[in-house]
Amino acid sequence: MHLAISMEEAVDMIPDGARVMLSGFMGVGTPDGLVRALAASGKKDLTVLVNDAARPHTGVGPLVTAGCVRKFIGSHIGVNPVVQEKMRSGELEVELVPQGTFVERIRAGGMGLGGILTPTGIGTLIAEGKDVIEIDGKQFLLEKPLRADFALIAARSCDYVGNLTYMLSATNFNPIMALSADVVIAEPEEIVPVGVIPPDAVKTPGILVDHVIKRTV
Amino acid sequence: MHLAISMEEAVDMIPDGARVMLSGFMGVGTPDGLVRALAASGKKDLTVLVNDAARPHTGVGPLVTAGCVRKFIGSHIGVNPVVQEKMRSGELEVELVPQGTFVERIRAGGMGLGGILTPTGIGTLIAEGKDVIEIDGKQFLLEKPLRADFALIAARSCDYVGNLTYMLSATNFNPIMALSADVVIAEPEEIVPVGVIPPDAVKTPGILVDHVIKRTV
Amino acid sequence: MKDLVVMDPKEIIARRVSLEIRPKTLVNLGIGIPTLVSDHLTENLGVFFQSENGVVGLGHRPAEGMTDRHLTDAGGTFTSAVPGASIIDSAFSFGLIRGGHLDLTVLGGLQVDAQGHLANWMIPGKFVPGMGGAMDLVTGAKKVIVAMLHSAGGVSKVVPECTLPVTSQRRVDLIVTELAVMAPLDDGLYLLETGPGVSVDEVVAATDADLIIKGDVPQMDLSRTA
Amino acid sequence: MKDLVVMDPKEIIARRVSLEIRPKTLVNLGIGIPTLVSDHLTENLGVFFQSENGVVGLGHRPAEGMTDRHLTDAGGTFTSAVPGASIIDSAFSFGLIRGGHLDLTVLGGLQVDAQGHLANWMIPGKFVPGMGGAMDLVTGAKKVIVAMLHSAGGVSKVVPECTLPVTSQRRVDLIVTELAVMAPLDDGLYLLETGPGVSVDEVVAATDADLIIKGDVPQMDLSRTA
Repeated sequence: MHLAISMEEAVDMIPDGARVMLSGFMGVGTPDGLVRALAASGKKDLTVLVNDAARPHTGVGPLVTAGCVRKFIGSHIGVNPVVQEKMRSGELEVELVPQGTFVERIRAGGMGLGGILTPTGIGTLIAEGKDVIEIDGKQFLLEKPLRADFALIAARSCDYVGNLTYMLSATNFNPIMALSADVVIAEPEEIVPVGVIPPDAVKTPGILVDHVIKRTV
Repeated sequence: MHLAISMEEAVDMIPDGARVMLSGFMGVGTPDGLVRALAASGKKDLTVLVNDAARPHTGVGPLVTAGCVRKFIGSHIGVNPVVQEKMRSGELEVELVPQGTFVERIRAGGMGLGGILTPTGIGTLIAEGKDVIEIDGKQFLLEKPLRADFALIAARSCDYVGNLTYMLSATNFNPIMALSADVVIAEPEEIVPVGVIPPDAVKTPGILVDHVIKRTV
Repeated sequence: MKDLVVMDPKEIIARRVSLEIRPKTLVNLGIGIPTLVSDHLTENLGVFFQSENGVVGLGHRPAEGMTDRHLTDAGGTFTSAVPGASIIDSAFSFGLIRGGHLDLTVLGGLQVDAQGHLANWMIPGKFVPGMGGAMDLVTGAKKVIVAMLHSAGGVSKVVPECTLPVTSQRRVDLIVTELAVMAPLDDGLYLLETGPGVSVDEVVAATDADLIIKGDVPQMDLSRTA
Repeated sequence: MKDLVVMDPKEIIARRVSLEIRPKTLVNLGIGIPTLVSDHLTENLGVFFQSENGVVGLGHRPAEGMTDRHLTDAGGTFTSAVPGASIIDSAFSFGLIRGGHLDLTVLGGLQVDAQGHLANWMIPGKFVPGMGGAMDLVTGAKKVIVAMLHSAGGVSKVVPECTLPVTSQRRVDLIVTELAVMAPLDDGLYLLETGPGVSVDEVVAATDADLIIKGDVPQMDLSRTA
């Protein structure tokens, strides 16, 4: 863990073309400050890994709307017409992954597993070009791990060791994505002194977190 | 979740020859009451899945000492001379599994995955007879899921919905084993009213727990 | 429970599906018609509703002024948590789904065919919402019910064979529309019940797939409770 | 820091290993000699010690009367937690280990060979303790140090090729005994340092494996701090 950094310092770390994981589910549990700052910075050609495209002004939406995203990897884009439009025009590449496969592949990427073996997707378009492995008479799809250069994490509380807690359904992909990127940047709602978060309440150990965004108020 | 049951009712559910997961790490986080009751009941031919053999009087020890166990599946038996002796005499079959592989196979068994792909064990005795799968130039061992008939879980707190919390290093295998057995029986240190455990503090949702052991005092 | 007299087709479907919910089970309700199902449930069944985003124990929609942006359902809508609710992360949530811990999932559909295949995640060349959690839900849940209107734009959504990309190779267990309750079995699609006031002939006329009809087919009994 | 004058062989090893610990890293210390390493650490390096059973941020052994049966290390011994410690389950703990999040592991050994293979989990026909977490640790940690006595019963534990079953195909990074610091590289086992007051000839005589010796080999400098 390093010291808390400003939003600008965080944005400066992320180059054009970076592969960025973004937590959240329909924009809930997404680090909105980082998304807004990235969108405002005019980054180009990002690949974003995020569960859903949310709406044009929530979740990853602002990044896509601002034209920062070249490729979207996730499970659902049904309620973001901007994403639908950019996909049709060819401006945005979309790779759809079943949600359970998506999160488990990210976990595998962070936990040193060679891939996952899932029944999900067998016999569908998703299985095309992928290995099917039979284990004890049942078929499983071999899906490869997913990792990113950066994971942008929305936390409820954070201490100066980098320990994170999440709140209710804003948890979702955050603890998993915090495992699987070269650089993990957390945007907490509050930073508390070390020792305030009980060990059993920590959802992401600080040793996984590289940077924490300073609160401006 | 059903109503809380007595230790005797729990023991009566488990037949001779059953396959039983038992949590704990060197006896810490093991449901000691259930182990003692099972040992006293004179069960025969159990297969136990437990990280380590602990010592003769801790963890799974009393069950082995009492002669209830036919087969031990776990990662470490180095400090239990009774287990060493019964293994040499042929009374106890021992299957050793690397600890990280052990817990991940159990998780796979509970989470519907066909197996795990791990680098651990490649090039060692553990790999014998197992498939090696090459993914992007790296080799991984295909290890199959582990499940059991019963998982015996040691919890800190439990409510009448079956939600469980654990405390510090007594957590270890408990939340994972609670995923992967046909019948999950929890032995909590306390049972609290529903609603007392905050949703974010629950480590095992009650929907995974079949029975809870009544406290006698 | 809602009043039957004013029930529109979607409410008929939701009410009929609600009768399939067993006590003390874990249930996932998809977006759209499936979401309506919980409103038709008799109280105190001890059912826990899960949403993909990690809530086990979804409650009713909270009153205005009692919402919190950290507590939402799989549609991103404000929700509440019942006493005894718990929160799990997305990997755990889909572990429950994939691992056979989910007793029932109710999903909407674009098409279902006579083999019980569901298609509900894309219309090639037209609209690609994505599968979200649907592929995992249909593959992993112990029981899968498709809850959808019988047709769209006058075209039957119950077809001989899906022309849209399927969601899973797994056969769904029950299909509930405002006109019929149907079950795909080894030898074809059985018509089990017709909608309130709907005749067997009307169902057959409205359905592209062949229906197997054995004996008298009852009408849905929406007055009973689960 | 302990006093060098009274250091026994195990303390020499522990002290030398402690110099390898970098600030702000995650470190796992095995049972036995490796456990001694943390006592030799300079304060405030911001290092977090992990134990396989799920403690991130192990502290010193608590005083009598301040122990709790819910807080133990990988040997099952009472421990304490530093401020900022966290608890993870066993799957998460080994995910950290396997996934490359662990900067350093220090393990004991029965044998290490010139190729850097470690054997530390069984002596066929004699004693089978099991591998515990060792196979995952050696395979997954960014850096692996073997900390062991140079010989057992007068027999060198540093051998040309392991005769005992190996723990991993991964080459360990450093071998520290009371007589030597050695590093296995592509072309063989390099002697980097000798123990305090130990000559190169003495190390060579005590070692079954061939050692590559380039230039002057320094003695361990145990007075410096990491």
